[in-house]
Amino acid sequence: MQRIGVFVCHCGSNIAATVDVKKVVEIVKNEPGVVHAEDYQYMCSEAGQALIAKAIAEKNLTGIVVCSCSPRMHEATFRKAAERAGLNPYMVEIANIREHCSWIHKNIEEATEKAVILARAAIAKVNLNAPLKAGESRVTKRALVIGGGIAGIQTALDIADAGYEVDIVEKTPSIGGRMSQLDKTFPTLDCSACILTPKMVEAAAHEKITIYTYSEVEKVSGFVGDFTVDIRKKARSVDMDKCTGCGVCQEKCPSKKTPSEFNRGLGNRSAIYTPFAQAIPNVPVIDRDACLKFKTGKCGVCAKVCQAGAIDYEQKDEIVTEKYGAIVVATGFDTIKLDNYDEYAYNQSKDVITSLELERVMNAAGPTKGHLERLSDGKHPKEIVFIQCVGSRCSDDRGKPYCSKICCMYTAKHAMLIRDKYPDVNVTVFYIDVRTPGKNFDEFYRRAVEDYGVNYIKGQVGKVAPQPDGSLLVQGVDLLDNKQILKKADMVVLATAIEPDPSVRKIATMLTASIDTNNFLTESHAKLRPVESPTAGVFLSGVCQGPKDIPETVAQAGAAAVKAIGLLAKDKLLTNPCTAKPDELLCNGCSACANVCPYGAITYEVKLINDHGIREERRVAQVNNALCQGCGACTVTCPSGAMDLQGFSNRQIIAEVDAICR
Amino acid sequence: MPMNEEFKPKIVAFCCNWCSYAGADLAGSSRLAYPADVKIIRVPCSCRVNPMFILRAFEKGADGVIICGCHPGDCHYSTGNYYARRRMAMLFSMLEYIGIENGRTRVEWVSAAEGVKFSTTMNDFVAKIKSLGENVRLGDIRCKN
Amino acid sequence: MSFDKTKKQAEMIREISGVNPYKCMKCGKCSASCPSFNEMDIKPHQFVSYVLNDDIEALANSKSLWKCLSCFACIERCPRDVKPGKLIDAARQLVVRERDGDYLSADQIPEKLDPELPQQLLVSAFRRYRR
Amino acid sequence: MQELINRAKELLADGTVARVLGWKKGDMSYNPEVAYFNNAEELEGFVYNGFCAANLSKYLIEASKLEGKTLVFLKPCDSYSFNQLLKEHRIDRDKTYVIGVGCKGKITVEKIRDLGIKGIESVEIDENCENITVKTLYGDKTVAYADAMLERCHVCKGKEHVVSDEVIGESRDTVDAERFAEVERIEAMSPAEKFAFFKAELSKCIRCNACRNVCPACSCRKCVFDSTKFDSAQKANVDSFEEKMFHIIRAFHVAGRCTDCGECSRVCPQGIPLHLFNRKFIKDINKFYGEFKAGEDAETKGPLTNFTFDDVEPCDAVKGGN
Repeated sequence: MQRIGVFVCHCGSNIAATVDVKKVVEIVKNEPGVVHAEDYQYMCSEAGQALIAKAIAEKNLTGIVVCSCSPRMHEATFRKAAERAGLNPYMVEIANIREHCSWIHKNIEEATEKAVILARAAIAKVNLNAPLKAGESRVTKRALVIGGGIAGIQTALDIADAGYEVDIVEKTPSIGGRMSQLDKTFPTLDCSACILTPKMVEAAAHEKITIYTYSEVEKVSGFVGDFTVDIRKKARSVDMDKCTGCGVCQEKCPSKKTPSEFNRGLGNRSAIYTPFAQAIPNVPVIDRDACLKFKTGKCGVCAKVCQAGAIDYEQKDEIVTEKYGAIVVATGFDTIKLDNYDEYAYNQSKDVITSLELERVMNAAGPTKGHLERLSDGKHPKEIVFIQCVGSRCSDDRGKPYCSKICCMYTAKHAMLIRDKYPDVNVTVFYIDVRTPGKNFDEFYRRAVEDYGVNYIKGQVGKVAPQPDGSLLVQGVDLLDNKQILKKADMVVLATAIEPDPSVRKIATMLTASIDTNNFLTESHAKLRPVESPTAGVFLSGVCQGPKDIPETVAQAGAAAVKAIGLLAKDKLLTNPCTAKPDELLCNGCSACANVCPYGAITYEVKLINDHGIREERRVAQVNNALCQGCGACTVTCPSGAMDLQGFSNRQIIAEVDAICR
Repeated sequence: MPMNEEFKPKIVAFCCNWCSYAGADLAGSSRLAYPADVKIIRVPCSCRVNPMFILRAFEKGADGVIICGCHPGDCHYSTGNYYARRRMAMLFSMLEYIGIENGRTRVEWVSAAEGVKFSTTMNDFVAKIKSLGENVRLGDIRCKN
Repeated sequence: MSFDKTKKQAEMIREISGVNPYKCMKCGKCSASCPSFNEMDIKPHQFVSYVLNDDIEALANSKSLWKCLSCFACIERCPRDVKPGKLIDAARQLVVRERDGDYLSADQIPEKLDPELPQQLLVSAFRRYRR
Repeated sequence: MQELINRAKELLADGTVARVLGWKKGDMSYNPEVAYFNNAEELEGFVYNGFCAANLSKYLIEASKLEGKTLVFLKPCDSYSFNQLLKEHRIDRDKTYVIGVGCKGKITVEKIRDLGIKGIESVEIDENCENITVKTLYGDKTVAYADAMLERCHVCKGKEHVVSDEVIGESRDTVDAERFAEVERIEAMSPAEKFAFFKAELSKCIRCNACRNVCPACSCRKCVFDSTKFDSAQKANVDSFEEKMFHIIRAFHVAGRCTDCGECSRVCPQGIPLHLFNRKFIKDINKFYGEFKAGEDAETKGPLTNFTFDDVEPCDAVKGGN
C-alpha cells in the first residue's frame, strides 16, 4: 500500500476563489492510501515545495498528488521537488484543478465537487504508480534549418558560430527569402540588400554551414537528438561544381516569357535563371516547364554557350539522407491571395498593387529599374492611395483574423520614400488604426506625416473603381470628419495580409509539430517558451511562428539558435521513461504491436521462457526504450494485455475511470 | 427547479497530452466555461485509449465518453490518431449495436490552439447527453438469472 | 420612453438582425461603401453605437432608416461580420411592427402596397424573406 | 473417408508426418471427437462425415511444438483460420501437412432436435448428403440435410481452400441465406430493443468459456480476463466488469482477425448467437475499410492495425451503422 500525500494549491485566488480548498483537503484525507493532506497559497513557490519535501520526509510518503495548475505547467517542477526530497519523480501525479476546474466553473459547490473527483482520480492513479528511471539517448551534433530567408540564415550562422554543423534547406534556387525582395527597411531606411547580402555570403562561406538550395525536406523520422531527414535536391540541370556564374546562358536563353517569381510576376525571366543578381549560390537552374529543350527537345542554346560545360539536361533529383540533433523551422511567409477582394479591383487594374509588389517597383533592380511608374502605361503617378488592413483583422472567411503587424510601418516607409523622391506625388493613407509599438517606430510614422506631408485618413476604403480614363476612383470614408470621400488616384497600394508560407503545413506534418488554425506553428508556451515547438528538438524561427518584422525575426532566429545549441551541447539526453513494456509471459508473439508502432521500436526474439515451470522457446516482443516514444498504440492492439505503457498503464487508467465514475 | 434535482451526467473525456489536453488548458486559461460534469483523463495519445476503458466507464455508470486527439495528420506520434479513429469507429458502432445511443460516444479532433473548439465541443456534448438522459447501465447487459 | 423599453428594443434589434455589434472595430468600411451616405443623417458605421447605447428611438426616427437602399454593399464588405445593413433592416422591421402592432401576414401585403410605403422596405423585406 | 485414411497411412508410413490430427467416433454417431492418430492401427477409428464440424486449426498451435510434422485435415472454412494463425506466428507451417477435405456443409444434432425429433438413437447420412435418416425410439424419421445444417454453412465462405498441401474430396455450395441479414435486423431496432435483445441473450451466459476455448482467434497464451493486467485495486469490481463485458471485449479483440468460422455459436451450450457480435464487426470493416476476409492470405495487414488518411470518422461510422 502506498503512503500518499495530497497537496492542494490555492494559486492565490486563481483556485481558491472557486474551489473550497480546505474542503478538498478534508475529503481526500479519507481516500485509500492517503496519509497526509494539506493546502497552501502557492505550492510551486519555494515555500510550497519545502512543505512537500518536509511531508515526504516526515510522513515517509511513497507518492504524492499535487492539486494545482495543469501538469503541462508545473509537473516538472513538482517532480524535481520530489526527487530532491528523495522520492522517485514518477511517483508524482497532478490533479489539474485550475485550467480544468476553477477557471471554467463559477459555482463553488460544483467546482469543489469536481476538484475532489479530479483529486481522487489522481490518488487512484498514484496508488498504482511505480518508480521509473529515465534512460539515455545520443545527440547528433548537427542541426537542420528549413528555410533560407533572414530567419534561417541568422539561425544557421549563430549555430555554426557555436561550432556545430548546420544544413540549410531552401526550396527556391537561392537563399535570401522575402528580405531579398525588399527595397529599404524601416525605421532606418537601410537598403535591404546591403544588409542582407553580407549575411548570405557569410553563410555560404562558413565552413560549418552546408546550403541545399532548390531542395525540399521530403521525410523526417526519429526524435529529439536523433532525427533522420531525407532532403530532395531537385534537378538543377546545371552542374554546381562546373558553373562559373558568368550569366551568358541566361542572356542567350530564347525562352524569356516566364513571370519572375522574384519580381512577383511584374517582370519576366528566362527559362534558365538565377532569381536575382546577388543570388547565392550564383548558379542558375533550368525551369523545365518553361525550357524549350525539355518541352520540345529542340534548342540546347545554353549548353552550346556554356564554356564551362556545366549544363546537364540529364540531371536527376537526388535524395540526401542526413542525421540531425535539432531542427529549426524558418519557412517564412507569403502575402494572401486577393481573389476574394473584388472591391479593391486588384485583378482588374494593373495599377492596383500589393505593398510587396511596390517594393519591387521601388527597387533599382526591379521591373521599372526603380522608377515610380504606373504598371499599366508607364506614366508617372501624381496621386497614390494606400489602403491598410487588406485581409488582416477580418473575422469573415475572406481574410485573416490577426493583425499582420508589419503593414503600418512599411506603409509609412513607402509613403515617406515616395514623398522624399517625388515631392510632386500626393500620398493618402486610409487606415483603421496606426500601430507602431517598437523602438523609433512612432517617431518614424510621425515623420511621415509631419515632415513629409503624408495624408493619413482614419477610415476604410469601400471600393476602388477603374475609370475609362485609366485612373482609379477610390471611395472611402473619413470617420473623424464623418464624410465620404471620393478620390481620383493613379495608383492604389494594398497593405495585403501575410500568411505562413503554404509549404509549412507539409513540414509541420512531417515534424509532427502542431499548427494553429491560421497555419502558424504553435509554440510550446506562448510566453515562456516562444521559440520551441511542443515537439522536442524542433525550434521556431521567424514568421512561421507569427507575424514579425526583421529585427524581431533576427532576434527570434538567435533565440532559436541558442535553444538548438543548448540541445546540441549535450552528449546524452534523458529519455522519457514512460515507454511500452511487454510481459513476456503473456506475449503471444503475434506481431500486432510491431505493426502499429510508428517508431519501429518493437522487434521479436525467440527466447527460452520459463512460464511457471513450463520451459519453452517462444517468440516474444522486445521494446527498444531509446526508440519508443510512449504513444501507447501497441498497448491497445495487444489482445492479451501483454504490452503495457509505463506511467499510463491499463490499471492506472482504469483506476482513474473508476474514480471518476464512482 | 431546485438544483439538486437536475440531471448531472457523468462524462469522461480522454484527452491526448499534446493537442487536446493543451486545448483544454487553453480553454481554461481563456475562461471558456463548460459544465463541470466533464472530467478529463490525460493520455499520451488518442491511440492509448483502450476500448476496455470506455466499456469500463459505461459499466460504471458513465452517461457519455468523449475521446479528443490531435487532428488527423497532426498526431504527435505521426499515426496514433489514425489507429484510434478506426478503433473508435468500430467500438462506437458496436456500442450502438448493443443499444448505447450513438450520441453517448464521440471522437473530436482538437488542437492545442483550439481552446474555443474544446469548450464548444464540451458544451455541445453535455447538452447532447442531457437530452438523452441517464444511460442504461451497460453493466446490466448480462444479468445472472 | 422608459429605460426598460429602450433596452428591450435594442435586444430585439440584435435578435432580428443576428448581429453582434460588439464585433465592430470601427473601420468605417460600411460608410465607405454606402451609396446613400450623403443622404443619411446617421451614417452606417454609427448604427452600431446607437444599438450598443440602446438608443433605438433616435434610429427609428432617423432619415437613414428609409434612405438605405438595401444594396448590401456594407454586408458584403464588412470585415468583422457586423453588417450594419442588417441592423438597419432590423430597425426598420421594428418600426413597421410597432405601427401595425403585429407581424404582417402574407395576404396583408397586397393591401399595403400603396405609394406611401417606401420602396426600399419592400426590396429589403423581399430580400430577407425570399429564402 | 477411406481415401483420407489411406492417404494418412501413406504419409505416416513414408515418414512425411509424425501424427495425424482428425476426428474419431464419439460415444454417439452424431458427436465425433477431435483426436490424434499416431499409427495406422489407430487410424481405423478415424471418421469424417457431416457431423465433423470442429475446426482443427487451433490445435496446431500446440501441435507445432511437437517433434515432426502433423497432418491436419482442414475444411475450406478452417483453412482461413489456419492462414490467420500463420499470420500471427502462432503455428509453424513447416511442421504441418495440410490436407484440404471436401465439405458439403456440416450438420448438428441440435438442429435435428429443433425440428421436434425426440429420442434420437443414431443418425445416418446418405451418400450425397441430401437426406438424413434419424433412428429414434419412436421409429425412423427422414430429414433434409440442409434443414440440419449449421447456421454458418447457410452463409458459407466458399468451396476453395485458401491454403493446403493437397485436396481430397469435393465441396458443395451450400449458401442459401444472406450473411448479414440477422445483423441488419438488429441494426434496425431501437436502442432500447437492441439492449433488451442482447441483455436477454447474454444473460443466458454461464461463463463456461467454451466459446473462448474453441475460437481459433482467441489463442492468447493467457486470456486478458485471466490476468491481473487490467484490474484495479478492487477485485470485486473487476470480476463484475469482466463478467459483464466479456463477450463485447472478446469480439473487439478478435475484430479484424475473426474468420467467421462460427465455432463460438456452435459450441455455446446456452445457444447464444455469439457470431452476431463478430459478424457486426465484419460488416462494418467491409463497409468502411473495404472487403476484408481474415485469413484469406497470411500477409495482408489486418484492418485494425492499418489505416488510410481519409478513413471514416467514428461519428459518421455510427450513423452509417443505422
